Amino acid sequence: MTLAHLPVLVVVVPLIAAPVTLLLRRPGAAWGIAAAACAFSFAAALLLAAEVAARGPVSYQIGSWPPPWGIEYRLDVLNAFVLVLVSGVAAVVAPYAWRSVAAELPRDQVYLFYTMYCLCVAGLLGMAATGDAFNLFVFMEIASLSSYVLIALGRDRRALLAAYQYLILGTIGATFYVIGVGLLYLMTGTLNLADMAARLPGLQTTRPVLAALAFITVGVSLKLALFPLHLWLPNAYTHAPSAVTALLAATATKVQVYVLLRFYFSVFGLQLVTETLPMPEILLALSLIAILSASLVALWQADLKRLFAYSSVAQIGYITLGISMATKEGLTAAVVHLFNHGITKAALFLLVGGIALRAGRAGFDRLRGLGHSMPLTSIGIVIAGLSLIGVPGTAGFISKWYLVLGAIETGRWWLAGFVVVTSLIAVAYVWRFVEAAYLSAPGKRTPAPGESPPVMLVPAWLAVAACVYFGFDTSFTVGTARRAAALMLGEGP
Amino acid sequence: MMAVTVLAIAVQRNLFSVVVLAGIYSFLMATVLVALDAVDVAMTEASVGAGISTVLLLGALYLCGGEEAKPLARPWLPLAVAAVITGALVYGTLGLPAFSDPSAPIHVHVVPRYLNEALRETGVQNVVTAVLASYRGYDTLGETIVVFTAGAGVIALLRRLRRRGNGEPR
Amino acid sequence: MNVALEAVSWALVWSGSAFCVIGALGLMRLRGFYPRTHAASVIDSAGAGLMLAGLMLQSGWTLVSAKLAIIGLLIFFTSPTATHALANAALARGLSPDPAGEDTPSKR
Amino acid sequence: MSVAGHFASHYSYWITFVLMVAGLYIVIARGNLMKKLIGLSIFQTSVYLLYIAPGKLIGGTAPIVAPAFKVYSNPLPHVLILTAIVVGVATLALGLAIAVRIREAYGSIEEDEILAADRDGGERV
Amino acid sequence: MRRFLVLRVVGKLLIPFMLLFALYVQFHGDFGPGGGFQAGVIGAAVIVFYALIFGLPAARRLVPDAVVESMVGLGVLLYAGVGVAGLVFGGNYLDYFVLGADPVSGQHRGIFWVEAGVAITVSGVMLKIFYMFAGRRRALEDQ
Amino acid sequence: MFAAAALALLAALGLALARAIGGPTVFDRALAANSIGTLALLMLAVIGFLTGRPEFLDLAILYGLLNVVGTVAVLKFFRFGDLGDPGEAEGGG
Repeated sequence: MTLAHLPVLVVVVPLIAAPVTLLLRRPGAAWGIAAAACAFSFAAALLLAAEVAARGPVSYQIGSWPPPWGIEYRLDVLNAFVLVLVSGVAAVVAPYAWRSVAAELPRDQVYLFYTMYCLCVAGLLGMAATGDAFNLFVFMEIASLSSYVLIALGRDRRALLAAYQYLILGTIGATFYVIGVGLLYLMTGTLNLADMAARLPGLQTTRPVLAALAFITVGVSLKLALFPLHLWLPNAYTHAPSAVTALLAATATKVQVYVLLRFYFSVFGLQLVTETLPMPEILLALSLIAILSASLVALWQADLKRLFAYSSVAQIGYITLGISMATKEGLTAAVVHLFNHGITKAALFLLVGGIALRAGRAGFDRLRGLGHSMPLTSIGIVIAGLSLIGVPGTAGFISKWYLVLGAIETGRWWLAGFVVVTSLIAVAYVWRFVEAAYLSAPGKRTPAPGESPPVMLVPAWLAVAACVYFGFDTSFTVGTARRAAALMLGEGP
Repeated sequence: MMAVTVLAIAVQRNLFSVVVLAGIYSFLMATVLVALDAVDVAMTEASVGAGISTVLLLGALYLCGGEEAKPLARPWLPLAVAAVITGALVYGTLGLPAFSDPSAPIHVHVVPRYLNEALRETGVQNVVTAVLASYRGYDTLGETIVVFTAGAGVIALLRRLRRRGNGEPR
Repeated sequence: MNVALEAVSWALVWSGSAFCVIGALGLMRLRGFYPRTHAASVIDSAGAGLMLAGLMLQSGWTLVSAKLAIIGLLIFFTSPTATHALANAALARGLSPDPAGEDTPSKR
Repeated sequence: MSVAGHFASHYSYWITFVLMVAGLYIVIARGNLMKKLIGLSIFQTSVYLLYIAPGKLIGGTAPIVAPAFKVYSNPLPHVLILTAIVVGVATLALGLAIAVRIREAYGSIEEDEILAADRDGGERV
Repeated sequence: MRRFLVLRVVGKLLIPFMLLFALYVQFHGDFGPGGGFQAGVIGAAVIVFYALIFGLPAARRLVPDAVVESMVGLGVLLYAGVGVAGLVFGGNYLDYFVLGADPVSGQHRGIFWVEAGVAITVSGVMLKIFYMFAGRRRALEDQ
Repeated sequence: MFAAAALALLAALGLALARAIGGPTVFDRALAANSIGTLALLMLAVIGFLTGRPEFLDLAILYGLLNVVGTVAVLKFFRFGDLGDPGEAEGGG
């Protein structure tokens, strides 16, 4: 019985966990429930991914109403992959949050933190799993509202401002998305994504559809922090509690990328996106600017969290770069990078959170000589940083590799060169950490020797290990991504 | 009926006593919605906009102080952004089916089943309720969760904290 | 429905709406806050009352009528209360009842 | 179709735009955090019209099934917009809560003052 | 608010009526406009009205914070629980067909409970938010 | 017919709205808001009859109720500033 209902249980279990945590009002119990729910979701997502891989897309009719009338959960290779990423990161971050949150939040707020955490995870999972455009909006709002709160819970008063800005921009983004969906609905009369896709041919060059494409692109881009619309992200990531930063950086923007992919390739169709409008060119240009400018800005940041936040903007640029190629290699690169960057950033922010716990915050002045006082944390950051750069043997290398392949395949050698060169900027900013941590004498603000508590270190190192593991064993990531790319390009599963 | 909306827009251009005007705006919007046959929506809009939002805004206004916003320094950028968006929308909607066109896709595709079968399938006369609670019940679950999120969020943000003092920066 | 009843009902609805317009005009034209409260009460009592009565005659002896009656009672009770409270608050906030002092919007 | 005819048949959309642009303008242009939120809710309100107006059929009636009526307006947009309204009020409430906290932390809800306060604050403790 | 004697009297008259109306909206949602959300908002508005007239502390005595806070969670649980019940009885999630003897009565039952859940959560949340906003200055002064 | 009544109400609404926008003091606005609530309520009733579905009077009742709540909230705000203030209430209220 349970197996057949897994698609919905993945989402509903964290959803139900949220009010339970609120009702219990005990930090410990709340943590336990949240962690258990996330772990359950992760297991369910893995099972689902296996099932989808073996048997093709799974459809689940909520309320037993057939799809165009009711809401359908529709899982194919792509969403199952995203589900695994989101729930996996959530399951890793949840145990980590135990100490981190206890240190950063007042005690009577802690259980609410877990309520929000569950809601955020459930919202993101719901976005990934659903096959209905409006349902996607609802879950988008669940995820965003809870993430506003999570960000605002940060210790610094700037966290409030960051959350406020995010709220304004995020709501505008969501509203744009709704406008886009509304236009689509007016043209097709349906909200089911698959049904929409089936009814769009013939309407493809009508103006509402084009406008819908534009609105959805802008709306989702706001949320995924594509270059000119990324302004909320660095502040939000910097000032949010560490566990939140790790969760959001690793999952929230990635799910939005998924939404973009879903609309571009499953609903609008390749032809409309690439041929009628100059979408690839726009995306390409924006991605290049994003990568270059954000990487350069990252170089000058005084705070490690902020540095990695800007690096996130740049890395999202790589993902959209892959999308803009709209070829099999490019899309494979995008999907793989989505996953790899997710785990890499999770690892980085988890480790930085450890530093923040010990040192108060992660400014570079407190990192001096950290290699000696917190050796495990430092080495972890270095490894994950290597993955960020894309050094062979790490997960990051794989995605960069496919990106370069894609560039060469489309005959754009300069693009391949660009990817390599910008990776060098990544080397520079990771080097800043290495320099501070290993080559400088401990300053007076460096924390006393001592690692962060194991309950934080172990999850972080799990993520680091994943970075390395997926750098060698690519059968899961690349295999799934290739199939997802094939699916998106309409070559069958 | 639509003239009311136009007037409502005029309201919105004026930004004094915004809260009271926002309440009026909600009433008018709800009336327009009734004219458009969206009774349930109008009810919700009225109760939310005129009732709850007003009270909330007033409460927040009290906490924030009601001073006026300063006049704008550079209104051109926002205007430009707004103009671009209007352009996109105008462009997009010119191709939409005309108002009240019974052959528009939204009237022929999914909806007939709701209208024709809802009573038989769910035993509920109000089709909006039937769709809301049953056909698209999951959306409504999501909606409830959104409300819940807001509630829990406000609790989390505004709870008096013993350890942190009066919300001072550390 | 017989013609006489119909006619009465129409007359009521029409005069009600006329009162509404008059009240609104007064709301617009009168100078000073306190005079305006009178105009508003024209809308609330005469306009609404007559109109609802007319509609009640239209609908006959049904649930609709009952609802209209409820609305009527509601307005009957609440709007003077609200106006009273409003005037009270205005007075308390130092708004002078003297029409001459009106055009100095000291408090907003 | 003539321009005038087109204008008439898409009247509801035009109103939507005006509301939308006004709302968006308030959000972007105003520095006061509360006003931004109100602008935001107007912006969202405009979307309601975008959805609901096309659902109306002239001669139709509200989608409550009764034997006396044959033509009903489209109920699906109503459902969607109900959800959207709820989302809107939830966002408003949260935004206000954050604004209140900002006010307590910064002593102001004017955006430029807040930014200035942060800039002057320089190094955080 | 001694000066608003009129308001108090009218308020006393009005509040029971408003509560009744909230219940009417809740249960009449199948036939006319209305439903859980609207009923919840009205229900919250009643208490808000009470608080406006008689003061927040009085309202808090009437509906204590703890009750409100548990309402917030319980409503969602009720809704989600209906969904789980669908699972337990062998249907899909939120499947009301299996809840009753025949599909239509199952639907009826499902919709009823779902709307109840919505109403509980909504009124709880709205009330809680109001308490939070209105009571904040007082709480600040108390510290 | 009803349409004429509706038009009259519309005109009244417009006038009241002008007062609400222009009104020099906040009390003027609140007053206008109250009137607009009443007018909108009547409008609803008339529209209900116009479309032949007078069941929607529920909505009008709702307007009436909310109108009071809204107005009282505004008043309380301007009278005391604090929505939760018990004012000069004595026990036994």
